[in-house]
Amino acid sequence: MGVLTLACFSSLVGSKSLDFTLKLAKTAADKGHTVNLWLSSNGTMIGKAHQKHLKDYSHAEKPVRELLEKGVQICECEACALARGIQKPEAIEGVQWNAMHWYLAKIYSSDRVLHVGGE
Amino acid sequence: MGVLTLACFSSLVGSKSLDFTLKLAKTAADKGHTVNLWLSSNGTMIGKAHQKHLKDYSHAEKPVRELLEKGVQICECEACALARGIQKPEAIEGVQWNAMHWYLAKIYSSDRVLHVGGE
Amino acid sequence: MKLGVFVNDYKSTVETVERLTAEKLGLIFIQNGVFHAALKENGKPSPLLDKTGNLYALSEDLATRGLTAADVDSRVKVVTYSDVVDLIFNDYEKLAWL
Amino acid sequence: MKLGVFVNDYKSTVETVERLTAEKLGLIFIQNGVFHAALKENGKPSPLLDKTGNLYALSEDLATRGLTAADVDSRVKVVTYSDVVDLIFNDYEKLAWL
Amino acid sequence: MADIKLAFVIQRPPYKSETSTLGFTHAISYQVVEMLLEDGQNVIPTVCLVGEGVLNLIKDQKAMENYGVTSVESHGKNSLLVDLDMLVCKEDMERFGLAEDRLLDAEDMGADKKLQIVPYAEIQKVLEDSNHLLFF
Amino acid sequence: MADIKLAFVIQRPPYKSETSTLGFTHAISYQVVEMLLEDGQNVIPTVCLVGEGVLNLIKDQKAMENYGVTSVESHGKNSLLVDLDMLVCKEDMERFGLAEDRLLDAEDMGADKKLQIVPYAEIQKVLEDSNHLLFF
Repeated sequence: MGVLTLACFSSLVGSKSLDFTLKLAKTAADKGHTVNLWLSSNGTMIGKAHQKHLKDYSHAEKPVRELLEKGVQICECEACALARGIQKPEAIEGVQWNAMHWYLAKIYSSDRVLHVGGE
Repeated sequence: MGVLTLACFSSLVGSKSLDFTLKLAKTAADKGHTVNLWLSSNGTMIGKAHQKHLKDYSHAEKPVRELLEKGVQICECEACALARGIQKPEAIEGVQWNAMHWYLAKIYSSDRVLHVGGE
Repeated sequence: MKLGVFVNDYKSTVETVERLTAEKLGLIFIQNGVFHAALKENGKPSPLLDKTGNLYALSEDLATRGLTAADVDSRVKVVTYSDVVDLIFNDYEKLAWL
Repeated sequence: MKLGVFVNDYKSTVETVERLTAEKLGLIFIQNGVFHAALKENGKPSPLLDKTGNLYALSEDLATRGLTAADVDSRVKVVTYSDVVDLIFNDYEKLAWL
Repeated sequence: MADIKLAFVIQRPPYKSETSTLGFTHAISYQVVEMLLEDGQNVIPTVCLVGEGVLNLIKDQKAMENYGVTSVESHGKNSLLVDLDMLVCKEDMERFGLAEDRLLDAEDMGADKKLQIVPYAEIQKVLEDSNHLLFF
Repeated sequence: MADIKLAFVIQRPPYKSETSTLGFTHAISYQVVEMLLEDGQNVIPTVCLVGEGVLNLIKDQKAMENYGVTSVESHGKNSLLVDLDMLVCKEDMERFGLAEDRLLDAEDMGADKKLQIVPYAEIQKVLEDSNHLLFF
């Protein structure tokens, strides 16, 4: 079993990169691997609670809560979130807020890193 | 003097398309033209109040309030906003919420339309 | 038709623009589209500059990228936001953002 | 190095991929990257398929776009999310997302 | 002038961003725009698919099954169902090697309209006949 | 292994998305990562600029004046100031007709480091020597 650190810089809605990242994280965790997930740029939109689930749009709140239950560590870039008007009390409980060095520190002890860039 | 309807589907942060659209709207309004602005997709992030102004990121709250004062009508796509977890009470006062037909109706009585697409 | 096209990107826009025709066509280079006006890739100016005689580049977007009027191909007119509003209302009836 | 490249787009990725070399190179086509595995533009398969013998396409992303295994070039192996996790840990040491 | 013609030009591939979906949904909204207009005022959209945009029309998309979101195909079918004219660029179909039977139709939903596969020159004509252009 | 080497490959143009800025800021954060690591554990990033990514380095960017945001140039200069190795692809400079004197330096800020303009083959070597790759 290994350690996989994922990052995602793509927005939740529209782009499927974040959906891909969440599915890959779930599959790896289900197989017994340790998974970390760093969210930056428009990816920080994922951490906001109370996203209305409309059929036309991807919806991350449920998968994010599932990943947290599986022990996946999820952290979002504080500055990126604040710049988008997302405040800490609005975040999904269990999603960490920190700066970029969190990501580099997770990479340090990872076997594999998949950095999913932005739009 | 004419009527210009603008739409912007690009996100506020990172992409400069929304900055461009706001500057163009301001310049046209200052010249005496009537301006309408429709926001959809990631562009709906613009309507959220309390965006922290960090130097690394574009900031729309001030220019949006200026445009509203100049009489520019601004409306955002309700579904796009809700899917991103933005609720109506969080919106900047004066920004309208409606569905896509608002945009088509504004186009109907416009001399010029500039549709700024998404990422 | 009189068509003003806003070219906002460098690489991905060439194909669609190449196809468009209009009695009067204007290309307004903004954002990374201004690289079309200023860069000579492998020594050659962008093929878009041969498409029409009505070429404009937004000065603020040139400056934002560290480019100056001296970098701009002589066929391209450097314009301000105010000029762009006038182009929209006076010179073109239809607009496209590519 | 053993490098697994996630190709997630159709048009914009070719240039960077063409340049990369590795002792063992794998191309994993996901999202709109799966069009590389399934479309023959002007009758020709994507040039990326000549780059290496290790070619994979994610079945869910093919199906999402209305493509089936029958559309996929015979050199490309159709894989699941679970297969992708195994490729990451067993076959490649470094990963790139392009 | 009572009728305003709009060209909705969809030129991006599906699922890369939500742009192509929004192209369809914005066009479809012409159906309810009369609420905001005077009697006799009409908005008439034509949807044109060019370049990678034609890839939105491949049928049997499993987006709901795999990602829990409405497929772009559904939005395309809904567009036919509300009687929108949808023009598909013939040259781009050929370039991507897509036969007509790979593309969606909305017969099963009772739509009368069908996709119209036409040379690019006809799409150019739509652009010229339209009052405004919206590139998605 | 005490040192982990990371290649930050910036390949997108400036201001299209925030991607290139975030490439620099993520690399710069190596400076404070020791807070979260044990003694003797180090993260060593190298920033590589390839393709349209080299356009991020053109000097005299007026982003703050025109749009009120920190320029990508500033982030590039900060990267030199914190002693990051920054490799710029020579072939891409030539392709875009950019002479070396058009690119930023951080001498005015007292940086010892300079941009290193190198053939692509040297960037390929960095990719091979790194433990992980991050493409921005």
